[in-house]
Amino acid sequence: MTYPEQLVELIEEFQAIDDQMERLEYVFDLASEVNELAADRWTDETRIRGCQSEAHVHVDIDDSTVRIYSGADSKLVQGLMGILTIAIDQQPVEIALSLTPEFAVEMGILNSLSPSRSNGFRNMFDKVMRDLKEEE
Amino acid sequence: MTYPEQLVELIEEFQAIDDQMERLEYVFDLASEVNELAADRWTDETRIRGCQSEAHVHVDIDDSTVRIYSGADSKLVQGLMGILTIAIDQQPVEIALSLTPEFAVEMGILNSLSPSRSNGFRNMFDKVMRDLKEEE
Amino acid sequence: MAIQNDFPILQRQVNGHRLIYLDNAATTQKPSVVIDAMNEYYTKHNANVHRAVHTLAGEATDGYEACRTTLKSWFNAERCILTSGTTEAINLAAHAWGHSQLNGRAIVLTEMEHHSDIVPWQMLSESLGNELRYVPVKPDLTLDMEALEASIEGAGLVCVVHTSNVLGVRNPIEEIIRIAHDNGAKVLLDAAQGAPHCQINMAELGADMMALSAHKMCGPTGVGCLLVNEETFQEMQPFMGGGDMIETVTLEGSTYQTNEHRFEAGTPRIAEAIGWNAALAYLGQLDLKKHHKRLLGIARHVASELRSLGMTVYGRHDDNDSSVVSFLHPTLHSEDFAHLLDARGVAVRTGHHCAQPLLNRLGISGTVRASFYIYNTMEDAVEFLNHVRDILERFA
Amino acid sequence: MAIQNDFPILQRQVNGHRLIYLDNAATTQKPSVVIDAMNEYYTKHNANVHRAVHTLAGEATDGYEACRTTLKSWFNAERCILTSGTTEAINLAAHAWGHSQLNGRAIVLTEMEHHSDIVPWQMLSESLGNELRYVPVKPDLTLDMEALEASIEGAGLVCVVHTSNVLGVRNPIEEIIRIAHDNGAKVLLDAAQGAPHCQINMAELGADMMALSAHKMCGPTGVGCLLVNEETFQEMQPFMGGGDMIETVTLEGSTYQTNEHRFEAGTPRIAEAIGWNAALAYLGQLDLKKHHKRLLGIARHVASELRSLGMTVYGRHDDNDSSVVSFLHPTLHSEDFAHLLDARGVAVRTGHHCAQPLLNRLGISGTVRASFYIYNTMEDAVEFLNHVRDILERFA
Ligand SMILES: Cc1ncc(COP(=O)(O)O)c(C=O)c1O
Ligand SMILES: Cc1ncc(COP(=O)(O)O)c(C=O)c1O
Repeated sequence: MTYPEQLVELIEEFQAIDDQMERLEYVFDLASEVNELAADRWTDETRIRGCQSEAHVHVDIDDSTVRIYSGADSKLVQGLMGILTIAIDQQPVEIALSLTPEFAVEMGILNSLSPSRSNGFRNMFDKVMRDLKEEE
Repeated sequence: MTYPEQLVELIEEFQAIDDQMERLEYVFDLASEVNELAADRWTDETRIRGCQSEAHVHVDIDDSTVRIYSGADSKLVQGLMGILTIAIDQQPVEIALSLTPEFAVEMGILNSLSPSRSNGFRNMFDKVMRDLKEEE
Repeated sequence: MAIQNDFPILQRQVNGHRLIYLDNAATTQKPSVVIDAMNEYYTKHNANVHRAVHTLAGEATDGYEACRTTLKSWFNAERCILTSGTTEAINLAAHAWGHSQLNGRAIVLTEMEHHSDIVPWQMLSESLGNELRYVPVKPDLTLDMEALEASIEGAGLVCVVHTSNVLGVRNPIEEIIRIAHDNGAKVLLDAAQGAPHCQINMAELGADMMALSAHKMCGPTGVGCLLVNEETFQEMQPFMGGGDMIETVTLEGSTYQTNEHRFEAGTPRIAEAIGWNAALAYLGQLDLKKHHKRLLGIARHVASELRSLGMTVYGRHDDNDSSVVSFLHPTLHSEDFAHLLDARGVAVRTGHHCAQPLLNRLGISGTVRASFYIYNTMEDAVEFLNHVRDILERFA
Repeated sequence: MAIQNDFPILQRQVNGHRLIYLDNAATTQKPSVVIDAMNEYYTKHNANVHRAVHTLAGEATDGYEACRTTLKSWFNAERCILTSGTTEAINLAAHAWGHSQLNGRAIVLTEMEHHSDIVPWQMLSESLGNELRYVPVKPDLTLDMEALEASIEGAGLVCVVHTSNVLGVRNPIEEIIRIAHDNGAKVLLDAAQGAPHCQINMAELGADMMALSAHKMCGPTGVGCLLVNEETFQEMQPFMGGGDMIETVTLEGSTYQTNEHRFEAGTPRIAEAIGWNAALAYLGQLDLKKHHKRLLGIARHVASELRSLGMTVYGRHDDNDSSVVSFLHPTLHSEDFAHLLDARGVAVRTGHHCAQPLLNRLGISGTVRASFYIYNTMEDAVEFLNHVRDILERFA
């Protein structure tokens, strides 16, 4: 599939890193990329189920583009949210909805996307897509 | 331990056979050695539990010597009874009571005397000893 | 045909003879790929599953869950709960589904059932009072379908063995399911013997629950499953409690997982699931239909030869039956037969095969059972028959 | 010390680093002798057990039963029922003993219990109404023994974890058993963590029931046991029904075996029991006391270093405690810690460790847990600590 340009760049950056530790550390750095969903706006509705850590996401559609706000008490999870933010925040809804979670595998940040190993990424991705469809 | 003479002979005969099939067939032949306990005397009390087949035994003490009457619908089981008959029938009670079931291993007719593999032999032996002690 | 080379145990000598393993209805042998898969797990990936962060735990989880995925697609099933075997699967069905859903309604069983598909229901009936109705087996060794129709009214569940472990008879489960569903009853299939011999399509059949064991289809001991359709799954209540099946635990009470883990309390059978998955992959690359036909041919030959030797054979060996041959000699005790065969390297099973009600109906207390599987050959059958003739000559 | 060479998985690289496996409280690794024993079974002896006539079946039965014999003598226990693990063992205790024997009497649990020793009793209480009383954990991470004494009256059973899987704390079970017995209550020990670390003498302790898992003591997955004393054994009613646990089945009802098989329905975990027996033989030739002392030394060193790095460590590491180190960083999330350690080849566990009530009491939702076993060395600990320092430098 064809990805939004800034996601393609990010995938390439990740592919240039060949050490798992550094790749992971780069994900950590991307935690700062989220649009913060302040902890006082964390509710049952924003909660991403199936994460070991508390992780929350809220999506809006603003003039046919996606806005995604999120936060987590795990920096890694928040870093994954940062990646998702780069991928779809401020993108047209149709582009966001056409995305599948495989890009995270291409990045090499997830060895596989099986539910048990994707560390909440898959749950987060699915929730965002679900919420988006509801907002639409 | 020291065995009654006729048992020693039997053990030697078995040890001279080196083929499992022939050994087994010799046990079959010994089925005729039992003092028959006619099927109409088979009761819950004579029944040897834990055998796959119906197997019955009754012991008497006659003038301080053991008498053992038995029968089974399996020829193999009855052959084992025949061996026990040769070992203790018409022997003094103390000699019979001093016997342990290991002689069957020495004969090579049982690979081991574990409860699951001794095909009722152990149950039969234990019942005979128990009944003997009660009779005593 | 080099399939025998895949099974290391077939190299073995027993009592100085080549092993002829004809006890496949009790358990099957394992190909190297299954043994290797478990070795690989223990030497490279062993870890506890779920909530896993570290690499080994992720790999173990993937391996475990892959078995579930394969089973679902192999049997076209909506839900797959891994258990320790058929017996535990049926007990799970009785506790998790039966206790909450049967509401006093009758349970229809058949006289052909394995004890594992009788005793759990007798226990349920003892504590909840449900009536148990047994469909008789007719002299032609098939289920009395009229009796089934007569006993279905008001029943909540029909439990039937897909293929009998004593007779090899494959029951008319399509018709049984139709009758049950028409009358508002669900159907549990005991597929312990059916699953190894044919590829059962659960959704197509419309069965509600199906139980089976890995060890009867080239997989390891200690694992099996209960397959259930979504509707039934949603009706099930937790059975055993503990780790992995819960979502939260407080002193006041607990909430449970909503997927299959809800019924898999404690550290699961990880290596076993991985071994089973390898067994399914192994069977998947064989032509099971062709093997079934071949083995049935062997069974028919054996049955007819045994009959000509004066044996009573309990089985009909129709096209969909399994290759099980149960027989009895008029005078030589079945156990003696088995011992004499064992002395010649032949493994057969004797006794009631955990199907006493069926044997009672047949008026016998046990049979000798020779059962064939993919690695058995006509040569095995011929040698077996030669040994039988030899034994009869000497002892009958 | 060549013990590491016995464990093939320790040769493995994870993410380009030497595997440092510190997730032993979740499951332990297997020495070659255990893997080989199961291979040997599958390549030479595989058959179904019990009522066995043929040679393989006899060998399989001997192998399976040998595990029971070893367990009985290892733990000085009167009865040993093989299950699929600790969790199933405790569920068995709840169903087979609790349902028929508790008669509405209260059950005393502790806040330190694993979910597997809580949920089965909550389920029992839900269906029978028995009161559950929880003994609190004090700030010093020990059980509140005064609260235990206060809650014992009228209780029928005390369930207590021998050694906590989160804290490593070994509970004063001698005293607990005395208090329970003085008040007419039986005691079930959850020895899942205790059994791997010390040789528990059940008869000497006077425990009534004891549950454990093979996989936590170098044995395979899928097997464990419930040990019970004779008196308790005689009080137990059958739990799961099916093959092997019955004596006779008729349409009217069934009679059951009187020995341990009564509680082992279906084809048992044969290869698993054989593997476990090999694991016990392996552990038996080690000096477990010496290892315990050595590992505790490592745990103390790790705990003290972690504390000096600003971590909160949940554990006291007394002489009889196990070598488990649970810790938390004030800001770096436990899961992040585990991922960063995994990237460096170190396997640790995070989360609630199936002990949510304990974590609630501690006011936290999870810890990072490093747990050591016989093949771990001080070198492992030092490397682990170096990685921790490195991670803290970069991310905290
Ligand atoms: C203290 C304790 N009890 C029970 C269990 C459950 O053991 P299993 O998952 O093997 O059934 C565990 C293992 O996680 C444990 O540590
Ligand atoms: C028809 C049938 N049902 C149930 C079982 C029980 O299977 P398991 O012993 O693997 O639980 C068997 C196997 O003996 C069987 O043949």
